[in-house]
Amino acid sequence: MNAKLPWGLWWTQVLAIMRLEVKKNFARKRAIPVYLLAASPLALFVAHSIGFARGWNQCSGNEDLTMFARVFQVFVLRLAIFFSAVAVFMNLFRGEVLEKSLHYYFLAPVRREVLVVGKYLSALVVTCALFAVSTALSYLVLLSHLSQTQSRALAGPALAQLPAYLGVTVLACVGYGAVFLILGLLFRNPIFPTVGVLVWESILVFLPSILKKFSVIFYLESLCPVKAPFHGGGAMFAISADPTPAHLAVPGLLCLTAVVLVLASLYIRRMEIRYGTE
Amino acid sequence: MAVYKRGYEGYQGQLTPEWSRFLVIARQAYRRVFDSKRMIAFLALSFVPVLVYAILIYLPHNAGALQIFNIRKLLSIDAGFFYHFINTQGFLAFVLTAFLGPGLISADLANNALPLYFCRPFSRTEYVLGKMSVLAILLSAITWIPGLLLFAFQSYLEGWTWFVQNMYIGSAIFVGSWIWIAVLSLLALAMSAWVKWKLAAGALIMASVFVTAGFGEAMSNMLHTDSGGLINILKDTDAVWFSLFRLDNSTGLSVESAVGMLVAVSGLCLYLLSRKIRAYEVERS
Amino acid sequence: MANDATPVIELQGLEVRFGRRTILDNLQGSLSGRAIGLLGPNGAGKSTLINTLMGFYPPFRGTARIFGRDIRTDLRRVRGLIGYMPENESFIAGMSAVVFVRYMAELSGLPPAAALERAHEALFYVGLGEARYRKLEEHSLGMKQLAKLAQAIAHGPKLLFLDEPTNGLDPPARQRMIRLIRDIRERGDLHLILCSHLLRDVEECCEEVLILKQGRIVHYSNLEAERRSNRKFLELETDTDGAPFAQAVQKLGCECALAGERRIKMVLTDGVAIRDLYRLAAENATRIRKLNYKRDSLEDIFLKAMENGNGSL
Amino acid sequence: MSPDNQIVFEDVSKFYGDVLGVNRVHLSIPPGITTLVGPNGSGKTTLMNLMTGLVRPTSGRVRILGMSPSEPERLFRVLGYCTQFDSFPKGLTGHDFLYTTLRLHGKGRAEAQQLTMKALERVSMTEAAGRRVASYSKGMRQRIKLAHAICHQPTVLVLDEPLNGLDPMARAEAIALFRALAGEGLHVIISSHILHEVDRISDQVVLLSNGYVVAEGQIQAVRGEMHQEHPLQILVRCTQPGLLAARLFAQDHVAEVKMHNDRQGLLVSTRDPDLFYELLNQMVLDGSVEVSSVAPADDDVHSVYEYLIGSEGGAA
Repeated sequence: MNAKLPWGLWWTQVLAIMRLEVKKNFARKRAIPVYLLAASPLALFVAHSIGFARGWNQCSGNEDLTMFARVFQVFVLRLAIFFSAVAVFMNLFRGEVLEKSLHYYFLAPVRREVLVVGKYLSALVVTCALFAVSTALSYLVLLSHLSQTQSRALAGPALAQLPAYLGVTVLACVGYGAVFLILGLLFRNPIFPTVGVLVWESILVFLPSILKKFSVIFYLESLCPVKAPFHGGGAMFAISADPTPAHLAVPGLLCLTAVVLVLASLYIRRMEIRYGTE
Repeated sequence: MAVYKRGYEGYQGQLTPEWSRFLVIARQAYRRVFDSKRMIAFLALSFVPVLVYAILIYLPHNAGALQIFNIRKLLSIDAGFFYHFINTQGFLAFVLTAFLGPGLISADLANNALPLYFCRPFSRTEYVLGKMSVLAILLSAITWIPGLLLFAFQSYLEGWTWFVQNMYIGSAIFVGSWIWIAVLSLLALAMSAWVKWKLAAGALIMASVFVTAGFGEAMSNMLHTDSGGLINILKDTDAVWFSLFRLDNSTGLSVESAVGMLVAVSGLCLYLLSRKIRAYEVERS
Repeated sequence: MANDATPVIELQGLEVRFGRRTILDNLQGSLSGRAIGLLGPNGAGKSTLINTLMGFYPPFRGTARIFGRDIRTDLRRVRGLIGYMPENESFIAGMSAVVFVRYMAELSGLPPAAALERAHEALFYVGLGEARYRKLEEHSLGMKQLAKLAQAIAHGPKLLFLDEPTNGLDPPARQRMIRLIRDIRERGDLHLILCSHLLRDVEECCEEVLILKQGRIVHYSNLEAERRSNRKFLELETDTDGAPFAQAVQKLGCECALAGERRIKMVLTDGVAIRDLYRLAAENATRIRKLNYKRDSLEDIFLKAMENGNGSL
Repeated sequence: MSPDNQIVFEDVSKFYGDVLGVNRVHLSIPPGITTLVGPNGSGKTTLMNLMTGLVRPTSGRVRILGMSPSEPERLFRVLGYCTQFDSFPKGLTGHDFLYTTLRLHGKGRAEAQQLTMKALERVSMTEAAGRRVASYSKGMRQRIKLAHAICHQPTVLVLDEPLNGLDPMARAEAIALFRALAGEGLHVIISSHILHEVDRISDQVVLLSNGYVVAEGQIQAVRGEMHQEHPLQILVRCTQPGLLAARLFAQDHVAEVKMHNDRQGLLVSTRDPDLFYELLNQMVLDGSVEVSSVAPADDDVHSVYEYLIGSEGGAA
């Protein structure tokens, strides 16, 4: 194509898709589980803080920060964001095929690539916003409670780690989002691939480091500012050894996302609307 | 045309008693359940533990066996023994529910079948009862029925006094199983009615149990309390079972709060069902 | 059971609301025809009326009686008397047509053996042949409609609600469905209410029509009587553009209207013979292809009812 | 006519796995109302989906006013498609549904708003526009789908059973709308099962059976082509039927004449209706017979359908 590409139009269309998607997917009762997942860590830390204020529990300083790291890595990354991404991104296309409404997009003068980008972005913006806010607030609640203890000296340096946590949160949405977008396109039955990913990421510990590169959680955990020592049930989730430096991990995840989006676009371009009947 | 020779005629015959009609649903469902090889295999598997427990009961009473194995007493057959039995079967019941439950209502919703049920002398309660009976009968078959048989077997071997002293175990098996069955089937039906998509309903049943369990665990650890277990229905049920079997309650939950929680969960499920089980949904603009 | 004197349906100030919207407004009347067509524009409340009579929606005010039984207090008995063929595709997945119809009959209270027998009879009657052993989800739309009809009659209802039974059927299938409905009507021991947008279907199947508009009854009449009381008119079709010819006819003093490029409706005045029409056609360089006396069709009755809007029974 | 204002199918086949959608279709559709007629499963929807790129041909080529359906960004500026799927994006009101569609087209706020109102008006849905689509009745859903197809003012309209579920007045309005659009030079392609309506609205018909096109063109012309095999049957009620019959027997084009039992009319089968009408009109004018009704019995889509496709196919 020699003509100048209509970036302006594409941008308008992406925005229109995002507006529609947000309205369709997040202003509905169906989105409640996602909101609950996003709110749950915050609820935990608020409760923790209240408990502290009432003197029900004592724990302080580094222990608190480690606890946050652990809850963040095990609960937020591996459970809350993971399942939210399953619910949100897998539904982007599979859900519309099930509801028989995908053709409305295919009947608009929108390049299918633009459609993929628009849908991905809309889901990304919402999940990122939800979890970034939840993470930030959780952390701030924790720090404010920390600053009331003897170890208040820790709060300042700890605050400097907030951007890193937020960055990991966003990257988690980016990475898991891409993975579940494509899985939702390729698989009719989403349970098996989901369980597959879950199991894969859980048994990483036992895999040689070359295989670890084919996962999302591996990059995310390398990026976490505080390494959480695992014990008890969490031990099986630990990914020890050779963490990837940030300057590799971030582009790595973004590359994965780009590849997935290209694949999804190719798939969508060739997609026919039949809704599995007739 | 032959069609017209045998025309339409009214029905003058007998009708079945109204109270029994909800069982039509169960009867119909079982045809399909027993058509599935996977289901039959799973059911067969569910009886393996029963056999094992039966052998465990039998061995101490068989002098020959005792001599062969040369042991005095394998283990004591008491409340703890039966508690473990119910625990094992309860887990199998959960898996079975996750298998069978999701399709029960979601398929009817997806295919607009509800008006076909309710245009007959057949009420919403009967519908829910019918669908519940599908699960309840199967779950009974792998929980309290074999449980009571084992209990009877043990009583027969030990004699009348043992039976009188341990009657509470029998009732614990029966009541405990029914509580679990009721909670499970209500949960499964509610999820099945809530999401039209069968597989999502299955995932939701799993998730609603496991995610709350995980969250409760995290909560207990972080807040240094035991009440995190309260939102975990597995733990709630456990607490109730412990008290029924008169064992030490290791969950840290009070029986009252656990029962309260289970009642609340069941109530929520019933509410969801009453919202969703309608011939037609009225969308208010 | 219900003797002939009891009306099939009595509406007694029936009012239904969804939230704040009033869907059915103070319906009064007593219907007793063997085959009643239920007509009205979209949103007039036809489906709501049927659904209310079956107890799917609670009346806000007033009530209705079916064969003398109150739908508010005697719903279970009422439901025992009716068969219902819903508008939307409805079936139960994973069942063959026979199993489905039998299951439905059993839910209506038939013992299993009788239900199986009746299921086969009903399917045979609606003309679903070997296909009755195939899974419902593999059926074509037309076959699903037939299975839906079969489940509505298998338990021997006294009143049959048919909501858009010909919807989506191709022409031969539609013809068959209409023949079937007429046949059910002729059999006698069953009343039926047919709800359809296709006036032709209603015209071919029903003796009486009930027309709703905005939740009110605007017309209820016997079709045959209505037709007889209407005046005859002449329908013409010409070879070429009929406009000049129509103008010439008007000059003779005949009431005349173009209904399409080549179609003309007119009423002959005294003293004008058909031969005159042929002469005018020849003069206007056209030929009459079609010439027929007609009476007001249901379409006209319907349109008239829509215009005058608020008559009641 | 240049193919740039036609919809052209060149040797198009579509198979879904082993299942035949349509086979070896050659068609070129000029502006005006074209109706696709055929039993369920004969390939009507497949043709429409091929035109709109929802499915891609297994072989052959489709061109819409010179454009390929695989370039949605160009095609859907000029094409609107109202599908058979009775489903909508969840949670939207009728107004939102159209408005977001137009925004998706890249229209500005004001223009999108204006076009939305216009489309709502054209299908008489202005009043209900603020309600959620989920609360609409079948007919309203059908109308909002129609509005969706026309809201961006396309020049090609593809409508899959657009009258399904509409009440008699809405049908009349919709038909008038199609006529008006066709009058403006649009391609309006409709599928329908209601043959007497097809008769009234279409400029040309395409008859499909089992995935093949069995006839296309203006219905009278199609019927005309069939006169050798299926002579046109005309019912005449008149005085002196014997006299008319005698004159008719002398003519070569007349295949059969049957006297009615009451001797008040005839059923004439003719291979050349024009000659028959000429004779009849003449006899009426010179007063040798007086007719009270004349009506061709099988010159409509219904009869063509019966002759070409028969009454098999469809249900059971």
